[in-house]
Amino acid sequence: MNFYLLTVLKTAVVAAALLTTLAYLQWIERKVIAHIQIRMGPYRVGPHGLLQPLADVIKLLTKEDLIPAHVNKFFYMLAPFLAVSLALISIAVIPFGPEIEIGGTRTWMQLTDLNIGILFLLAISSVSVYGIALGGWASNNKYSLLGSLRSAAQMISYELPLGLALAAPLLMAGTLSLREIVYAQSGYWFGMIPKWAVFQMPAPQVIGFLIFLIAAFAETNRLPFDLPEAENELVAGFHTEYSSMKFASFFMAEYANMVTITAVATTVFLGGWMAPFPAEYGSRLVPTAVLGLAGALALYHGFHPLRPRDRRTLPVVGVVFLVLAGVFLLPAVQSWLLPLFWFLAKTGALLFLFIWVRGTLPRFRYDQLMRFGWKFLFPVAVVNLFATALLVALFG
Amino acid sequence: MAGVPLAWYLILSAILFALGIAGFLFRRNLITMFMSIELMLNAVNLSFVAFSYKFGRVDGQIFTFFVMVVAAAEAAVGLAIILAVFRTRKTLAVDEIDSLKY
Amino acid sequence: MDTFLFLIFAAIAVGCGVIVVSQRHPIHSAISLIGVMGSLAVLYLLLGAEFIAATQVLVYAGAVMVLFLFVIMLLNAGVEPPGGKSWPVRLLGIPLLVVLLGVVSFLIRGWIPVKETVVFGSFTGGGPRDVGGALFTEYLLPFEIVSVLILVAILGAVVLGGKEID
Amino acid sequence: MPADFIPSTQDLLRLLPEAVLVAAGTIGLVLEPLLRDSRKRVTGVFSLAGLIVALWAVVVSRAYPGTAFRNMIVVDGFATFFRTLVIAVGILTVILSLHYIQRERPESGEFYPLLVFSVAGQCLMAVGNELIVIFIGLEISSIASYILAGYLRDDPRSNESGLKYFLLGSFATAFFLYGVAWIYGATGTTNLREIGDIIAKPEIRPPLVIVGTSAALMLVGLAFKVAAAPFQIWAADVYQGAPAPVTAFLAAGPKAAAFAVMVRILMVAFDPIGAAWEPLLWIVALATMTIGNFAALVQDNIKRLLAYSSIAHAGYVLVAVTAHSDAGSAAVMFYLAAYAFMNVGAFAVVTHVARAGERRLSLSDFAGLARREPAVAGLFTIFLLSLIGIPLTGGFFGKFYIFKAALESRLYLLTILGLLNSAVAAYYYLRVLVAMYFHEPAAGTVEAMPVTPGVSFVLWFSAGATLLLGIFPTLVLQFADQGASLALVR
Repeated sequence: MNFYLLTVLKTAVVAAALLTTLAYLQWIERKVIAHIQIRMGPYRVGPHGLLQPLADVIKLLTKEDLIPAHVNKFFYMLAPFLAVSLALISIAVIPFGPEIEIGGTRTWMQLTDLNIGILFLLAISSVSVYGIALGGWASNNKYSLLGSLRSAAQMISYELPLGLALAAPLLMAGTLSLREIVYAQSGYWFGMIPKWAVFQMPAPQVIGFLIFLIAAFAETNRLPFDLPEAENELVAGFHTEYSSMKFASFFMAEYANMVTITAVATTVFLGGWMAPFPAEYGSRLVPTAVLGLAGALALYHGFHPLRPRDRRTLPVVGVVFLVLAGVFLLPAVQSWLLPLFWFLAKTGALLFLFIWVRGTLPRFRYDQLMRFGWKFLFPVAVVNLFATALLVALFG
Repeated sequence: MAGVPLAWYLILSAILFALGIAGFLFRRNLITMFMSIELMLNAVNLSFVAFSYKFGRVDGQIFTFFVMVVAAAEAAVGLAIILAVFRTRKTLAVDEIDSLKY
Repeated sequence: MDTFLFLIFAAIAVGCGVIVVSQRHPIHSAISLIGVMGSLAVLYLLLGAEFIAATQVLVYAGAVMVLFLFVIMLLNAGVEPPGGKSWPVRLLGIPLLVVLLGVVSFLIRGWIPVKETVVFGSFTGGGPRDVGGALFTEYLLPFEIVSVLILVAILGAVVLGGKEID
Repeated sequence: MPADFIPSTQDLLRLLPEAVLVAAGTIGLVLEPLLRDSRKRVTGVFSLAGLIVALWAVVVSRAYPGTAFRNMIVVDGFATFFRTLVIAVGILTVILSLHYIQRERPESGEFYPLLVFSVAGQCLMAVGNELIVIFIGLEISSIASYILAGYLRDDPRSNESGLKYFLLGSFATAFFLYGVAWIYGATGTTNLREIGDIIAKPEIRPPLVIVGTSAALMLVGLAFKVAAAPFQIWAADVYQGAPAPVTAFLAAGPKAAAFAVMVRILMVAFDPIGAAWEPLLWIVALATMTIGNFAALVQDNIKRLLAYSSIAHAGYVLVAVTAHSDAGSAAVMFYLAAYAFMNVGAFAVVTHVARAGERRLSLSDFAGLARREPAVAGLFTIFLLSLIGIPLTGGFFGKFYIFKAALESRLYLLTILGLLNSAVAAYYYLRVLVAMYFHEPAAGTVEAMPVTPGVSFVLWFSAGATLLLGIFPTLVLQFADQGASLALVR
C-alpha cells in the first residue's frame, strides 16, 4: 500500500483512539476518585455516566468563549493551542506493538520511529512548559502569573531527574530509538522473568523507574505536585482566565501528557508490548482470562443488581467483554492484538496509579517540592545513573 | 535531485548574525540585548552545521554541541547577573545603569 | 521539496529574527527567538544533523529560553520606553550593517559554488551514534573540560542569584 | 573502543596543571559549605595550596613537551611560560583577597574556587592547540571572571561591572566563534597547526579574503578580551566597578591568557598571511595606546586611571605582536610578566588605601600618603615608576624589548609614536606621585591603618619581582626566548 496513504490511515486511527481515551480517561478518573471517596461519581448521563464525557464536550464547545479585556490577546490565544498540540505530538514516536501484517500489508504499530526518539520526547516535553507559562503571563492576573512561574520552575527542576532516570535504561539498550529499546527488553531470564529494564541485568532499574514516575507526576502537574493550579492558593492557577474551548485545551493537554508519559514509562522501563511471561506458560491466554472474568463479573452483577438500572446495563457490558475475550482467541488477530493488549494493560495500570495517587496523597508545599526535587530526587537519579554506567561497563 | 545551495544556508546564518548585532546595538533592555547575543550564537551554529555538511564530517556538529553548552552556561550566569543588577537598581534599561563614571 | 522547506523555515527564521530585534516587549522577543531556534532545528534536520536538531530544541528552546522567559516574568519586564539609542547611531548603523551583510553574502557566493547543494538525506553522519562516538573518542578532552564550565556556571548562578542574607 | 583514544599517561602528565587546578577548585567547593561563616577563609588557604601544587605541576609537565589528546593541546615553552604566569597571578590574587573578601562578603567562600577555575581556563588557553579547546578555556576563564567582577552583588558598582563585562564579553565571544566557523569552513579543520599548513600552500589555500575575514572576526573577539581599541570601552567601567583584587586579577591573568591565544593563533595559524593582519594590528596598537593614555590623563578615580593605563599597556603589547617575529613574541611574554607584577602591586596599594567598602578611591585620598604610610607610598612609587618605564624596573626592560622588536621588524613610525605615548603616560603617573609626596592630606582624612599581612606580602613580593626583572631581565627573557621560538616550530 502507498506509504502516504498508510501513514494517514495510521495517524487517523491513533488520533481517534487517543482523543477518545482522553475523553474517557477523565470519566475513569472521576469514577475512581469517587469510589476512593465512597461516592458515586458521574451517574446521570447515560448508563453509569458513560455519556458524561460527551456531555462535557458539548458543554465546553457551546459555552461562550470569553476573552477578558485585560489579557494579551495573541499569547492568550496561542497558549492553549501550544499546550495541546505539544502534548499530542509525542504520541507519534510511541511504539504500540511490533511489525504486523494486516490484509497483506506489513506495517509497524507506530507512527514513526526516529533514531533520536527519546531525545524527541524529551525535547517536546521540555518545550511544553511554554503553553502554561505563556497562558499564565498573558492572562495578566497575579494568580495566573504565579501559577505559571511555579509551573515553569517545577517543570525545569523535575526534568533533570526525569532525563537522568531515562538515561540509565538507555545505557543498557544502547540506542535512542524507542522501537529498538523495546526489542532490547525482549526475552526472559531463566525462561521466566522478563528482561524489562526494571528487571534487566546487570543493573535493574527499579530505582530509576520510581524516580521517573515521581518526576512524571511533577511534569504533568498532577497531585501531589499540582501546585501550578492549587485552587486554595491560586484560585485556579494559570487557567483562571480561561473558559470554553481554551480551557478544554489545557485540560486535554494535561491528560494527553499523562497518557504520553505513562506510555513512555511502559516503553522504556516495562518492556513495551512484551508479555510479562513467556507464551509457553500461557501468556497469550491472559487477555481472554481477564476479559472473560470481567465479563462474568458484570453478568453476575447484572443478574443480582444493586440498583435497578444495573439490570439493563451490566449484562450488555458483560456480553461485550465476553465477545472481546473470544476475539483474543482468534489466531488471525492475535499477532497484533496481543502486543497491543500488553501495552495498553501496562499503560492503563500506570494511569490507574496516577489517579489512585491523586485520590490518596495531599499536596506538597512549594518549598518542599523544590527541596525534594533538587536535594533528594536529583542526587538519587545521578547516583542511579552512575551506578548503572559502572555496572554496564563492568558486566555489560 | 536538486537541492538547496549550501551558500543559502551560510547567507541565512550571516543575516541572523547581523540581526543579532543590530539587536545588541539598538536595544536598551538588558534581556533583549542578551537575547540578541543568543541569536548570534545560533547563527554561528547554523554555519557550523552547514560546513559540517560540506565536509561530510561530524566535527562541525561537535562544535555546535559545545557552543550550545556554552550558551546554556552563559545564560545561567548572565541571567543571574541581570537579576542581581535588577535587585540593586530596579531597572533593566541599560542607559540607566551608569554609576561608573569619572 | 528541499528548496520549499528551506525557504519556508528560512523565512520563519528571518522573520522571527527581525521581530526579536524590533519588538519593544521582551516577551515578544523571547517567543520569536524560540521561533528562530525551532526553525533552525528543522534546518539542521535538512542538513542531516539529527542529534544536533534534537539538542537544539532540548537545550535552547527547552532550557535556555525557559530561563529567559522565567526571568522576564519574574522581573515583570515591561515595554521598553520609546527613544532608545540616539538616531544618528541608527541612521549610520542600519545601512552599515546592511552593506556589511551584502559584502559577506557576496563573499559567500563567491566562495561556495552554487552547484554545491544540500540534498536532504545525503549526509547521515549526524545521528546520536556518530556524535556520541566522536565526543567520547576524538573530542574527549573538550567534552571533559566543558563540564568544568558548567560547574562554574552553576557556581556563579548560586553565588549571584542565591538567597539574600540580610 | 579503539585503544588509541584512551589518553596515555604522558597525555595526562601534559594536562597535569589543569587537572590539579580543577581538582583544587572542586574540593574547595565541597569544603565551602562545611565551614562556618567566620571560617570561610579556609577555602582561600586551600585554593592557595592548590595553586602552588599546580605551579609544581607546571614544572612536571614541562618535562614532557609535545602534543596530547590528539593534538588538542601542546606543551611547549610558550605554554609553560603563560601557565606559570597566570598561576602566579592567581596566587597573588588569592593572597590579596584573603582579608578583602572576609571584610566585604564574609558569608561566601566560593570566591576562591571560582578564581581557581578561572586560572584553569587561562591555563587551557595557554596550552590550547585547537580552537575548540581554546574556546572552551576562554569561556571558563571569562564566565568565572564575570562572576568575580560582580561578586559583591549587593554593591551596585560591582554588579554593574559584572553586567558590562558579561554583556560585552559574550558579544565578543560570538564574533570569535563566527570567525572560528569560517576558518573551519575554509580549511576543514580547527587545529591551529593544520590551519597554518593549509594556508601556507597557495594551491590548496581557500580564497585569501575568506581566510582574512575569519582571522579578522577572531581578532575582533580577542581584541575585546584584551581591551584593545576600538573595543576597549568596557574596560574602564569594569575595572572601576569590580572589587579591587579582582581588578588586579582581570588586568593581569585573563588579559595575559588572551594575548597568549592571540599570539599563538597569529603565529601558528595565520603566520603565512602576516602581510594581511600586520597593518590592521598596527592601527589597533596605536589606537589602543593613544586612547588609553589620553583618557587616563583626566581621571580622578585611581581605579579608573589604572584601568586606562591597563588599556595603554595592552597597546604596547600589541606593538610587539605587530612585530610578527620571535623577538616580538618574546617581548610580549616578558612584558606581560613584568606588567602582571607591577599591576598586581599597584592594585594591592589601592586595596589597602581604599579601605572597607572601597570608598577612598579618588586621587585626593592619596594626598600625603608618603607622610602617613611611607612604606606603602614607597612601594607604590616603585610600581608607578615601573609603569612609566623608568630604568631599573621591569617596566623599562619590557618597553625596551618591545620597541627593540618593533625596530627589528622595521616599524619605525609605530616605535616613535609608542615612545611619545610613553612620555604622555608619565604625566598621569607623576600626578599620583606628586599627590602622594607633595600634597597636604585633605581635611578629615583617616589615620594610617596597619597593612594586613596578605596585602603586605603581595606588595613586597611584587615590588621585589618588579625590581628583579629590572635588574636581571635575562632571567625571564631567556625563558621567554625559548618559549617564543618554540611557538613557531612548524
